[in-house]
Amino acid sequence: MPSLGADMDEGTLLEWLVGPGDLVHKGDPVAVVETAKSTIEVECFATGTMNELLVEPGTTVPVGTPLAVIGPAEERRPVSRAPKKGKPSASTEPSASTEPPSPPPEPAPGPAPALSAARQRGHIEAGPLVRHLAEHSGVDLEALHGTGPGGRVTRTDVEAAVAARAAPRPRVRASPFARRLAAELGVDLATVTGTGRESAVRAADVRRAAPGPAAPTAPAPTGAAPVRPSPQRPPAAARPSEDRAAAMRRAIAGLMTRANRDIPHYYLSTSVDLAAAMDWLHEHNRQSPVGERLLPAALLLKAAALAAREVPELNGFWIDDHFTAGEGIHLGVAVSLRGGGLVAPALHHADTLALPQLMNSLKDLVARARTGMLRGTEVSEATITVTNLGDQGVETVLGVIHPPQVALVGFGRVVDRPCAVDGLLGVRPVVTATLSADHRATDGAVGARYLTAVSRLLQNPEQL
Amino acid sequence: MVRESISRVLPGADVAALGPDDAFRDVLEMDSLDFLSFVEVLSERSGVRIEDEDSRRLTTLSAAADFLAAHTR
Amino acid sequence: MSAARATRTRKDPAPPKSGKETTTTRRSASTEAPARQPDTGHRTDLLESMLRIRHFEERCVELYSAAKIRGFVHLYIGEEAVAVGVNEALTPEDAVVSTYREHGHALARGITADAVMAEMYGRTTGCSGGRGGSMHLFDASRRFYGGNAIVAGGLPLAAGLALADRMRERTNVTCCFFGDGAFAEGEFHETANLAALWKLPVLLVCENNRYAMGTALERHEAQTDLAMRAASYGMVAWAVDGMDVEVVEQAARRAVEGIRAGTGPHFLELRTYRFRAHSMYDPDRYRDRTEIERWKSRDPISLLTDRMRDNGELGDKDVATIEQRITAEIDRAVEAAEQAPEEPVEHLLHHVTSSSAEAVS
Amino acid sequence: MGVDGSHEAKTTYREAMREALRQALRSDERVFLMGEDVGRYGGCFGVSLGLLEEFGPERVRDTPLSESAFVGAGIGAALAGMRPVVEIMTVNFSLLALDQILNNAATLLHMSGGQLPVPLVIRMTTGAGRQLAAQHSHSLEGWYAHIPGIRVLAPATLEDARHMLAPALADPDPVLIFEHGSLYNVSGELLEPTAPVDLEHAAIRRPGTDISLITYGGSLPKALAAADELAAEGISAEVIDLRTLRPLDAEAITASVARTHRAVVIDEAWRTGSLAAEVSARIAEESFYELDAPVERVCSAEVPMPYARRLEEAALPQPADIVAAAHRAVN
Repeated sequence: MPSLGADMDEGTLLEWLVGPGDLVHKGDPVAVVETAKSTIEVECFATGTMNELLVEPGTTVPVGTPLAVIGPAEERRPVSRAPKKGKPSASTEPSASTEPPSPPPEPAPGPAPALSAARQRGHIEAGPLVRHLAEHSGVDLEALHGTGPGGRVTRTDVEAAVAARAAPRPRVRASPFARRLAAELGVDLATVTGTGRESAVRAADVRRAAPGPAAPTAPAPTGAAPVRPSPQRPPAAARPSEDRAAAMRRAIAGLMTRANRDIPHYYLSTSVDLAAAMDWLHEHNRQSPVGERLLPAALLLKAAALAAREVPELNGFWIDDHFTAGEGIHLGVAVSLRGGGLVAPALHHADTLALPQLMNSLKDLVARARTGMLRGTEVSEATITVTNLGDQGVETVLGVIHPPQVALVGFGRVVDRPCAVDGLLGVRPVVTATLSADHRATDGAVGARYLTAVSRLLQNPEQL
Repeated sequence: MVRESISRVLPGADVAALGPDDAFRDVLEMDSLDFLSFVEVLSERSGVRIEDEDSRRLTTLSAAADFLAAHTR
Repeated sequence: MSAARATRTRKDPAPPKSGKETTTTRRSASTEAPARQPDTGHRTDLLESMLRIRHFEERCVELYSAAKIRGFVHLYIGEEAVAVGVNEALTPEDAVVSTYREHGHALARGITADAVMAEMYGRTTGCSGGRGGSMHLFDASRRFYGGNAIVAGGLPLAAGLALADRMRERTNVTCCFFGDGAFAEGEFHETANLAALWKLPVLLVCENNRYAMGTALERHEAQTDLAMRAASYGMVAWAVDGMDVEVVEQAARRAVEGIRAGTGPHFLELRTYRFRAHSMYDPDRYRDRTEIERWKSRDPISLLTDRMRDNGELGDKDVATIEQRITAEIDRAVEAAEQAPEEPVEHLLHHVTSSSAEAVS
Repeated sequence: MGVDGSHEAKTTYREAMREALRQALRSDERVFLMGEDVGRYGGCFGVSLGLLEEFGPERVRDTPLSESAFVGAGIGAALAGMRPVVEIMTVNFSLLALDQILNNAATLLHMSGGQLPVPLVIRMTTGAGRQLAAQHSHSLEGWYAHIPGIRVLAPATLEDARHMLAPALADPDPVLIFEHGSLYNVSGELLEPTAPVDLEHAAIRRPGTDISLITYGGSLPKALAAADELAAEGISAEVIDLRTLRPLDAEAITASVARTHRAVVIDEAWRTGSLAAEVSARIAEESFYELDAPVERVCSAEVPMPYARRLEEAALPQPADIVAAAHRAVN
């Protein structure tokens, strides 16, 4: 079927102007075709003998369907008429092909072609619209009983499946911004009274519902720590008031939201064999006065600090689209506060402290953090943070970086694990060390170097 | 003595409410640093040197009392 | 009526009745024999140029039927003498503005069959980079300002090109092709007035093929003497036999001379006929078969071939040689177009503004 | 606002535009001005008064009333190396040249595969407010902003009237400049620009924190008046002047909505399918999670512009309508 116009996709063969065996010349009209617009005589582009007419008059076929086979002029092949029921051929041969076509198409028996085509696509029979609908509404087509012809899944089937599912709880009417803000501030929208049009919850309503004064949505100035527990609070009243806890919660929310929004994190993890470190630690503790005992945390912190010296790309800040290396290694130590909340004060020059010194500093720092006695430099000068959730029983910490720092090191619980050691199975104390790093500042290879360094340093505890 | 040691380490903790068989480390959410301090205080007050390995046995008030009783002779 | 008119056109292709002549409607150029001495070489060139268009168009029919090329394709078969004859009067510095039936204009202008065929295929090597297609052929280097597919839409453009040449004191001529259908559009009359008012160096070439798509001239124009109407704007206007390439060339040369001499716009009504449908295929219900056959008997290619044969300037072998050469040229063009790269979809938004366009060599 | 010829230091929008034309004609011999009554008459709105005397009839060219022909001629001249400035009396008349603007100016570069840029500037008056009724008053710049391939400008201040033409002429592609009729008489002190005037960015004409009033052209003074009124109530409105209607400075819109979380779009065109609709859609697409209230639109009533003064005023966006829309968004 020739293309007879820009908008023609198919045509109906009305009449053959030539018969099988007739001699035709290039340019001769050979057939009459009806298109949506008009009736047109089709000319042929080859000279030869009309061997075979493939399409019966009255049949509508797509553009590109061969209509007839023209053979060389001298050859007079036996000819056959088109099959009674014409069927579109998938061939893209131009009309009046000069070569014999693939075997003449069989008449299509059985169901209508459209249905049989649908059947071929997969064992679930459903149209694209229905498939799309099912996918969109999370309905498993395979689980549906199709009520359409031939077991076809219909739109109604999918919609019924959707309706059958438990109705979700009513959606709160809230502005998009209020919804976002509620998520950031940890406010349950369902508990907020809306004052907008038709009682819609708006940003101001969410802020009112959030405890304490409105949290700033703008991030804290770069370089400044987010949290500074009030130093005036006496140690005896260490349990912070609800207000303070809420304020701290909001501040953390703001900071962490900013961190997660602005910092493209990447995460690395490795298991570190602590056998040598723990042996050394027990030996040390056995020989030391009780007040000078060390915790595994001290070794981990020291290793983290020394590794940061080796991989300075992770020790510093990302400010104004570039990395600034920290001056000295000041480990931010994540300290969870009683009554909730978190601070990460700095252990200054952690890489230079001997282990007993480091242990004392750690004790001191944690005690002051928990009693609100931190010094200004401690809250603002950490260059890399370490969080140790081993006490809480977890094995792996995938932390959020404390902006503008570029890395956060996590340690989990020291656990005894079966390990292959020198070809034998042994039980060893193992800790999972993780690194969350800012992909703007470094790439995975740098992070890998860091974790490898931590692991190596912990194998030689006496050198820490 | 055990209660007092805990109070020294965790000034705000409600030690009176602790039962003799409560796992106080968990109830009071003591971390390793807190526990180390507790061991330190207890050791100092009781005059008993508590080794690392032994400290793991100090999980409840009664267990701690038993331990001290066994070692103060 | 149409048959009678066509007959008159055939016998004496252009003479407006003397009563209708105005002072600026000069006598038809076709009433004299061509003034140039027979020049076999030149005539052979004209013949080859027309044959190239004819064969190119016939190949387009074939490729279109095979769905190799699509869209609207308007064939020039039957009108070859107009493009070829008028182009003879133009220099490379002159500008050409054309219509959507412009394959012939483009080829006559010297745009290669390769570049035009690749454009039909929508390939990057097409003369419009595949962005234009059949109706929008362009070649800035040949000052071919293209295929304008809005009837009469190219006329104002031509006036502007001519205005710029005048303001910059260049002696170029801008030649604008358009059909008889353009006479019903305001843009023709606005431009005719403006060009005459400002005495712009424009050659207005009306290809009067007697049909605005399917509507015959007498069914769309109250006054069918187009040259006379153009003359009413105060410009020189001639009706010319558009089937005789030598007559067309001579008329165009004279008009261009006049324009370069500073006498303002000239108008040529070239009476011609398309042998095929308006766009690729149409049912042609609006034309009488006998009318088509009568015009075909004045096929511009046969007209020139017969004349040359009669003069002994051309043998059968010569024609065959030319046709072989052209067929090979078009074969190569088709093959090249088939092989030519398609523009990647990532370039879709190129050439929307100059900043989105890649530099064009 | 208002005519004030008495004060010497003051310049009108009309004079600023004329000065821009004068500078363009002086600095580039390829530039010429063409249009209906731009020469002897001095321009329908007096913009080109005196230019014929200074530059002569070749470069300040009166045309017949043939919008399609002279706009098309502008395109042709641009193709042949000139830098034409074509003036169309009003946007309603530009419809007579729409074929040339859309089918030629905007598309030639693309149709020719990048061969034929059209460095043409078309200026026209737009907008209502002068009781000119239904064939001289409409705001159809939004239609033109629909078309890829052209740049659409709406200078709303003296500075933009004075300084947008030069970069428009330097643009290799067609630029349409819409001058709101009610602005011609606006006068004030014309400040020299501190930075090069660009054709890419919207301008914050008044910073604010509570709501964004996004507008352009003749509606800018109304939006500023509304912002004054809102300020008196303690509502801080930011006024964004789009300046360039195509391509839209979407970033400026997004940034403003991120600050204020509320937006009112003011557009003198009809609401349906308007530029205001486009701006609103952009906000919905790009700033959805910033919105604390539905976007409000203040547009002209959907009626051909009536002659009667009361009706015309009622049909057009007024500062009170903008204030009311802002209240709906804020309260």
